[in-house]
Amino acid sequence: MEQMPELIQMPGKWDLPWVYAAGEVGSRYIVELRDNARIVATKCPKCGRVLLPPRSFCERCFVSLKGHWVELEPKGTLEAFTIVTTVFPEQRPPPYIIGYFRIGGASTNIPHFLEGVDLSDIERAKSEIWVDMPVKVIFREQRVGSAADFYIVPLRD
Amino acid sequence: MDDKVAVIGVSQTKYEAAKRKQDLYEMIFEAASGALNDAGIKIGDVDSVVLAAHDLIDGRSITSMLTATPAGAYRKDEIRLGEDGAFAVALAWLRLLSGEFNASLVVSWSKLSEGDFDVITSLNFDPMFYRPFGFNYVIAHALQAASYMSRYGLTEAQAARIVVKNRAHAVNNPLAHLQQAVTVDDVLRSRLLAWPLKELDLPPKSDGACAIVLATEERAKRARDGCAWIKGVGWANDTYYLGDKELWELPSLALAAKRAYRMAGIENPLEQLDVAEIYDISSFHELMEYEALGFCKPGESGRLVDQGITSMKGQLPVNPSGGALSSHPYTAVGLIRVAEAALQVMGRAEGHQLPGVTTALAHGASGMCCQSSCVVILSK
Amino acid sequence: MARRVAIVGTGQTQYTKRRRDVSAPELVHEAVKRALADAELTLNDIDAVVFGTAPESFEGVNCPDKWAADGAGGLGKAFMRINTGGATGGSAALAGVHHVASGVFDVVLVVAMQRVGQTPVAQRILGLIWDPIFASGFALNLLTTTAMGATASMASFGFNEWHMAKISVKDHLNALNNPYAHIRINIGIEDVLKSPVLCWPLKLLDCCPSSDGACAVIFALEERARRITRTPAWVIGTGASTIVFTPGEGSVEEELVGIAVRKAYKMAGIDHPRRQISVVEPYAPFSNAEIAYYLALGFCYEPAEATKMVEDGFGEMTGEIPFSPSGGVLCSNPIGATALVRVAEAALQIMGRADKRQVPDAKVALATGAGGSPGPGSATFVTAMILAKEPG
Amino acid sequence: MQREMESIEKTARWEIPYSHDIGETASRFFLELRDKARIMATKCPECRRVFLPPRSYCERCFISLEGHWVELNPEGTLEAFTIVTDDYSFSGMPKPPYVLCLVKLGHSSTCLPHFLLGVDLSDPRKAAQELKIGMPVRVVFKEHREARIDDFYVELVR
Repeated sequence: MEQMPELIQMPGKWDLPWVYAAGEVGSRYIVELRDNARIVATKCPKCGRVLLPPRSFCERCFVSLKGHWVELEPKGTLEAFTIVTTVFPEQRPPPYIIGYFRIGGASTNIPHFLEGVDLSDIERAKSEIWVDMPVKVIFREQRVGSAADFYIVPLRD
Repeated sequence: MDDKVAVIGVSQTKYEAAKRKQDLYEMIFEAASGALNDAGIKIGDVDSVVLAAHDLIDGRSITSMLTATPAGAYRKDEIRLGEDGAFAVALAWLRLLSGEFNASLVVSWSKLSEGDFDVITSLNFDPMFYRPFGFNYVIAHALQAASYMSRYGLTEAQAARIVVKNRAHAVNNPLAHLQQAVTVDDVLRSRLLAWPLKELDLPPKSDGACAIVLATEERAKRARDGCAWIKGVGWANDTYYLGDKELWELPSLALAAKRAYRMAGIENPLEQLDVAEIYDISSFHELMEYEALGFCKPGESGRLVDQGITSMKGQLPVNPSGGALSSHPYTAVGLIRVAEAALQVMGRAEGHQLPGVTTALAHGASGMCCQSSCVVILSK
Repeated sequence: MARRVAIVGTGQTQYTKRRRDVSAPELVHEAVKRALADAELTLNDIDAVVFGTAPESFEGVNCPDKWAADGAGGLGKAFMRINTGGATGGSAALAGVHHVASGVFDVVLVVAMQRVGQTPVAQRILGLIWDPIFASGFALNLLTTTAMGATASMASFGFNEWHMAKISVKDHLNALNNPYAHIRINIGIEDVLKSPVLCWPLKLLDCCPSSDGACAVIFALEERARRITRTPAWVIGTGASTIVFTPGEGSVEEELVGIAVRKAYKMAGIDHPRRQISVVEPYAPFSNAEIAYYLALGFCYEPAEATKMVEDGFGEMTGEIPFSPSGGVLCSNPIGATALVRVAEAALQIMGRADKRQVPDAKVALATGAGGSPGPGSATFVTAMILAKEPG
Repeated sequence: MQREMESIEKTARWEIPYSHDIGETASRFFLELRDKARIMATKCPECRRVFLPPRSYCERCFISLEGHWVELNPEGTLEAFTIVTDDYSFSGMPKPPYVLCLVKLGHSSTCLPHFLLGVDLSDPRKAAQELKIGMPVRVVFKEHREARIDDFYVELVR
């Protein structure tokens, strides 16, 4: 038993099912989006911040936000972005743009893809998108009750 | 450790099978903000937050990324343990003793309705030697229960009496998940899962959260509704492989208790404790825990339960809240035990309050088969 | 702090892509044995063990701390597991300090471990850390999120890809002096700029690797520390903070790192960090991070100044305050252990035992940790620890 | 929004493949098992305990056990058991009921988990009464071995 002829790898697999509850606040956001093509957020009565996606509490003031709803205008600005040029498993083929967007004057940003930008020439695309660029929300025709029931494109005059 | 740190506020959500109207975050916020209210302090008064949560139980790969802020962590010095909630009490206590902090939120939760508990706990076992045999929470604890039974000639009916006792206690706890009393026959006739464990020998799967506020001496003495002083804390870890253990013993608990007792000056726990809230991993485990906690000699737990010594009217009532056999938001169980023990000491346990409680014990456990245990002694 | 605490020993494993020759408990054991040997202690001298490891989904075993506890020397000891994502090692170190400062334990072993090579889909696992309802499906992972943070800070700091490359070159050069470093290659600015673009502006050489590795650090109470070693690294300041922001939400780096670090500065009596700190081991897994640190740590007051400091070589070994003499996170990243490696490396600098990567006459060292990641409702954790030659 | 809001849920599934590095010591155990049908353990030279599964270190004496191999006699005793009667639908598991046990093989100081074959399980409760701790068991090696812990099975010696 002197040499080590081979090192073994033991195969394993996780297969975990989950059922996440959106709760009352999250459910209302999704239902408004799906049924009424509206983006709603919660607003803290104390600090005045508008939270999108809506949360049931304000983490800063530590008060409940239940019932403190506001509707947001479906347009905003691009606040941060990247152009993905590498393949990530189970994601769409590159290139594509992911950004964080500030919608309708909310105090927080939401993640989404930025559609409607020609990515055939990445260098040119870089010069056509910028932090603070105005964007608008387009609601999909077929809405299924998901955070991706709308998409975001540059707002061009 | 006399009168240095105390529990000054406690809050629990209702425990139930599936909270659909609350997402995980709102459930946590309810407990954390409730504990602040209970302590009569504001979030600004808190300078430490200690959480206990498991990624796989929460179905979030680094759960505290999403669960820390509903627990009050925004801009706070916060830390998260991957342990049972009682360990979070231990760490918060150390932090307060270090002189760096004055008041700490301690929060723990589980929403077992969102995942598959049996599959999740099967992943606790090492992939080479144990996982191929399909061990999980139920099966591992069944193996341990069987081993204990055979060692001491205990009967399934004696274990069933633990279930009867704890479920009867839960009738008086409005927050309990299972609030119906059961009989020995109900337990014995419930579905056999892995011999000797039947469905009613095991805890339910619950959603719920618990939070407490711990504070240093100066702040605790000003507490509105009294407080429960931490007199002793001990925790210990045992070996991992089930095959390395004398399965009928719980060495981590015996060690943890020894350390906590020494600190609290407890020599005869049966005499000196007024109440114990312990993690009844299964009915058999509550019996094993009596022995590890020194309530009786090894193998004598059956007598304790037969004589009703640990029921509400007995010498040392155990789990007046109904224990984990009535409410089981897994990760939070140990913190709930501390919260319930504190309520007993403060005289605020309402329907399940015991008369004249001066000293209470709480116990939490992490890992499979009580690999790690934490014991907290609270006093007036 | 009620009692003085010092680091008296450290142990690290060689960081590498994949350690096939050891199981997880064995990897932990390796680091622990080295730390004990380093401090000339035995397991009997250890009163408690704090264990750190980040997402279990990397290891493929739930609660791997329980599996590895025996190897960590946790049998019969007070043992607890900390998990704050990438900050885990830093949080575990702080827990270790609190164990000792509380007066409950005299000598405490902190060990952190991560293996990332057990699954081929580590990046997908890192895509599971955000909210499963509101932030899933948008290809969020640590690369895309960091890249978005980078575009936002490029806009506010005024740095460009060249500045990021300069940091990367510096770290890679430093790693050549560190026998434990995972990536040990000699590269120039052009190499970084020409490396494959992953998520613009991040290129391959702007990014940390994923490493297998473990690190152990022993903390002791003053009286014990003085008997164990002649060169203890005194813990003079500690801090941690949890904050929430989404990428693009203004100059958050300062707030993010600032709260934890300012608390540590205050405890350590540091009011002129640029004059008082000798060396920094920052948690900087991507090349853009160090630039933001210059501002957040109080080494300058304007974002644009930070960019200028990169040009001046501020953080280089020969610069004003060396950053990452070990090669940093860019060259070794055993995720849950990474922030503890920062503490261990800072301790080595103070103990004067950092060999070829030693900063001459290092008196005060700062180590930081960071975990979590920005996103909707998503927290980021930061830890800070200041070590010094004098107990303060 | 007065009416009862519908409760939205989102389902997800984590399917994550792993290839666990088990290290030199465990690899040695599995190779001996596969290639030579031998059960090897490590022995601590200080406390003399014999470890199965083999460890590369003794967690009590905290010393390396490298090179301290011993071969175990493939016979032993039943030390603990449960009879699983619920179906947990783990992949690759037998249909319940089945006996899961801890056995002490050869002169090992520790036990190994395994399925126990050769037990009449037509009435699980009766079977539980008939099984006794300390009963002799033996290892039966499979013909085709793949360096897995179920390259052998364990059965009661009648």
